[in-house]
Amino acid sequence: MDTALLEQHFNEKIDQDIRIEPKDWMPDHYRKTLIRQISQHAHSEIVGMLPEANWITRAPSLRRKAAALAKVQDEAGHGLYLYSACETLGVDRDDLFADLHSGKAKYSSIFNYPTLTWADMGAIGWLVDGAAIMNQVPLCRASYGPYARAMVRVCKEESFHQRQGYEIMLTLCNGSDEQKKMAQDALNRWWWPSLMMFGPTDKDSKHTEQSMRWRIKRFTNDELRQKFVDVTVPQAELLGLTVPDKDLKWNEERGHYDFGEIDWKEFFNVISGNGPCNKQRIEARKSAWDNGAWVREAANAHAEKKAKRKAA
Amino acid sequence: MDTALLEQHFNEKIDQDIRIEPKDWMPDHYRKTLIRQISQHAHSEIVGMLPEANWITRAPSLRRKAAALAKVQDEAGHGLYLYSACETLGVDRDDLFADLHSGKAKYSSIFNYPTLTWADMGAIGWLVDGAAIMNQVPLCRASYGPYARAMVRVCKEESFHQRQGYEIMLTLCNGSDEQKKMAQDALNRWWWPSLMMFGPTDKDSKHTEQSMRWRIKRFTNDELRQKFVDVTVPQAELLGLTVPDKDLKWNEERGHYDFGEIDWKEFFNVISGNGPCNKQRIEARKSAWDNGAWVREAANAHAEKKAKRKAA
Amino acid sequence: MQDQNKFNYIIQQADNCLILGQRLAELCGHGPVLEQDIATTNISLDLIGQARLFYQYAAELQEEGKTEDDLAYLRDAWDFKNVLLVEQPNGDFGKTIFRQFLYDTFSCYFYEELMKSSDERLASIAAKSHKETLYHMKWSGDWVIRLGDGTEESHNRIQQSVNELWSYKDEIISVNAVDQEAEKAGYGVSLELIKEKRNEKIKAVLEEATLTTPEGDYAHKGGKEGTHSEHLGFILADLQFLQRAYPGNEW
Amino acid sequence: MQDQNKFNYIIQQADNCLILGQRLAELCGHGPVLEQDIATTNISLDLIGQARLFYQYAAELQEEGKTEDDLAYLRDAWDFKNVLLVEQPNGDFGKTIFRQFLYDTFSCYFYEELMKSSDERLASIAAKSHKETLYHMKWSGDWVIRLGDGTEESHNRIQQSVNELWSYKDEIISVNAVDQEAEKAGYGVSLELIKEKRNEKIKAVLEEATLTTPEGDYAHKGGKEGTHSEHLGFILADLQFLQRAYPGNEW
Repeated sequence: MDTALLEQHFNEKIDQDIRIEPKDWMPDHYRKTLIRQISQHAHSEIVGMLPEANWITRAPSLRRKAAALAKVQDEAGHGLYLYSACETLGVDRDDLFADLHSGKAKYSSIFNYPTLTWADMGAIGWLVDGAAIMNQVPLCRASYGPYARAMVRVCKEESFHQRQGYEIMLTLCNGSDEQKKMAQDALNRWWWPSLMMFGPTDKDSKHTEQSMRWRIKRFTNDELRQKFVDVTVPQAELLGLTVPDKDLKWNEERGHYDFGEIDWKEFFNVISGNGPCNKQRIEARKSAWDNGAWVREAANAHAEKKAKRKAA
Repeated sequence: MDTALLEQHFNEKIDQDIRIEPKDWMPDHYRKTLIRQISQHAHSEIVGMLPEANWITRAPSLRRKAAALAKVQDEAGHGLYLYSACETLGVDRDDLFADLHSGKAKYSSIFNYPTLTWADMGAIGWLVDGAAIMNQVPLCRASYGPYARAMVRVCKEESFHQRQGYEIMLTLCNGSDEQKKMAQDALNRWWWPSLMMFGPTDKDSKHTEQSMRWRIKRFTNDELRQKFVDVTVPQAELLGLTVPDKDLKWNEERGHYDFGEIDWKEFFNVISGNGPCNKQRIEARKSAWDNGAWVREAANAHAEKKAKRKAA
Repeated sequence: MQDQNKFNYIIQQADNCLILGQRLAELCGHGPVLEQDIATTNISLDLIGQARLFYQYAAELQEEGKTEDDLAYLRDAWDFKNVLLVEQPNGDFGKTIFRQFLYDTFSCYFYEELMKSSDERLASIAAKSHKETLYHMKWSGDWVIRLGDGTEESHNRIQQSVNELWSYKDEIISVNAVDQEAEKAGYGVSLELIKEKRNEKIKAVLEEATLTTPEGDYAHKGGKEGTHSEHLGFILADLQFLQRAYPGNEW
Repeated sequence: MQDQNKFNYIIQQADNCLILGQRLAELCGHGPVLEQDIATTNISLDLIGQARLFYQYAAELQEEGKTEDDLAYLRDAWDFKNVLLVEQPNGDFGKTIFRQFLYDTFSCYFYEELMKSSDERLASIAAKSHKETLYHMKWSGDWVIRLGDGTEESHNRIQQSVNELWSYKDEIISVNAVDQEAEKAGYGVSLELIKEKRNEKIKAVLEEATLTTPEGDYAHKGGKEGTHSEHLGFILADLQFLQRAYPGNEW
């Protein structure tokens, strides 16, 4: 078959919502876009472990400590599924790491903000995982099979994390004045970065159209952002917290909340490396990797020795 | 002059309490013994910084934090005077460090015990510096000039530290139940190691006789130990603390306190490397030294460049 | 208090679990391989889980209306009865592994015996924990072998850790008054029995790992009596900070 | 409270002194050369001394019967107004030196101006502190030069630290509402003026040190408004632990 025919067949499958599988023919650009998207997501899981790991040793109760450990472990697991999904597209996990460490590959910019109080563990679960779920649930129907299946597992756990985060916020909001202050302070710091998680506005989003065509993206950035605001504002009200946006108000006519302008200068600043923790996060990943080199080498050497002995 | 005459002259000076100075002739064994004794003392100052430095970041008031910093700084200063005194005997400071790091040179074994609560900062000042002063005051009249002069400076500061330590204990003993418990716990842990600071009993002390002859030691270990007990027990009573020795009691006849048998097995165990912190202390010193290599090299290289530029 | 010795006995092991779990938690997100990051986090989680079961039971025995968190967060360093081994710093991956292996070769056989405790609650906690610990010991033992019989560098590194940690090996099987009374009363185990099985296991793994058994059998002690290393104070400063800074809150 | 803005103004600098003093205190006993161990300990001591003078004055202004220790030990992270620069980890000796140099080139000129404050108490604290800071700046500047113009390794290492810390350079001379009102009221200084002198000094020293001035002038901010890096929480966990664990005692 020539490429045109293959491409036609591929497009038909996409249109009929038939999953593309690793052995199927796919356009090179589709493959590359998927690798970028899935690895970026995998990197986000891995880098995203760090801001939360920062509070595990200081978790204020054993129950919360255990939950935090389990959550970070889940994130590492998500990283694993997603790297595996990515590897079905013919790339190697180590090469993906190299791109992360060199700064070539991106990860969700939200993890470049610091976790400053215990309430941030609540806010991240509630807002950051909440936003992630908005982004990810539609991807359970992504056109690429391994990706869609990974997302099903991820989303199930994420929504558990989201409820857990909300429950941390709820406990704080029912607590002492200092605890309430912590909760409000965390909302103040995480609200806008969470809105930024959906990416640039539709008019500035360069990949959206093609990705939607390929069904590896199902809604536009602005649609998802609006949905997030609509869902989250009533949750904040329930907590008795104030969303830090003076322009926020319900628009009866639209049936949606109107909200203020995002500080896109900050967004692009953080993406381009000037966030509060960009260097710290990459440095942490790199030094884990570099300090682990001798361990990986040892494991390989031992496996070889063992295989040789078996063969002899 | 032949050696016999030189030695006779040297001995006369010793007997007349005339100081030996660096340029004077001295027996080789005298020189070596002094190098061992002074460098051991210098090492003790330097290693002795570590257990106290351990509590500076956690000092419970700013006044105490400042005092602790000043004290540790003084100890470093004592190290400097003593290494300098040692260098007048024709050895190099770096070689002395090498002996410390290799385990060839000793330091006061008391610093192989950990500082576990804030009260240890009091107990070390009160007991450890107290014992050190007992040892050191007579050395202000040591026969070797640079050593005697260094000891004068050292002793002045040590007695300030000793009072400061006692005052920490006093504050704790006038404080809450937990603070009193801290103070008693610290006395329990530091009492016996402090008695061990005076070294083995006279009958097991191999250097004493010669050193007393040379007037680089003025009292025997057991004499000093008795003096320490006699001075310290009433201080403990004043604090309302119990000395952890069931055999301790005033002996009217001797005019001294009788006290229990020291656990010499523990003493020799700690000296031979099995104290709670031996490895940790030497490791800390070694890694400071090794991590500082590039800094020392840079300073030398810069000094050379500067000298060359000046010459050009 | 129903039974002070039983309380003390439980606290010893609870503290071992908590402090080692806390040490491993420091590594979260910093592992040499993603799979091993997951493994250490998972072991940390198991240990915190075990600590909770023990503290909950201890709090009940105490009959002062206290909770697991009161025991973990509001005791002072000298109240902690964990062995010195578990408070040693993580060091490199080899040191983390060998510390874990020394602990696992205790806890695995300890729980195996404790499952037969005359105290049903202890027996049931032990049964649950034993399953987890079997997996931990397999994991840490395999890694001792992998690193020992891996590259020259890994061999030297883990040999270094073996040498460093050797003097912290035996406190955990040394018998104190609490252990004695517990064994006599039937709810505690024979540490002598555990010692034998453990030494055999350690020997076998070191051998397979081509590692040299250090000479000298000096054992650091103190932790089981509440006299710790300088590390514990810093561990507790982080662990307890929030509860100390904002006392009496729900979290 | 007599003057909330003056209180805030003093706290900003007090917190800078305390947190940097605390960071340097971590190095005690671990310096690369005995003389430099003494130097960092001495600077730490000076900084803690300055912090005390500022906190004492702030506590008086506050009129709540609080002490210097209440301000240092019982405020939460978000109450601290130190710049992010001073809470950065010590790193290697080169990083410690360059962090110190960036701070000294602020504090020296800051105190020089503050000596002219309309508030006599501030002017007198500044006069005392200025003398100390002159020595600090000489010391850190000399070491920047020594390391920069030393060996290839030292040059590369400190250049790395210069690059890392560059984005933490300017928060300390950025003007916030508190600074503005303080300057207007006459007891505060003009940060613009300080900025100029400081930049000149930094430029001269980097030049003599044969170091490259990094490009880009992005400045991390937040500390002066109480939004810190992840480091501060850990610093305070140690710093405040005893006061938090045993509240209300004399020490």
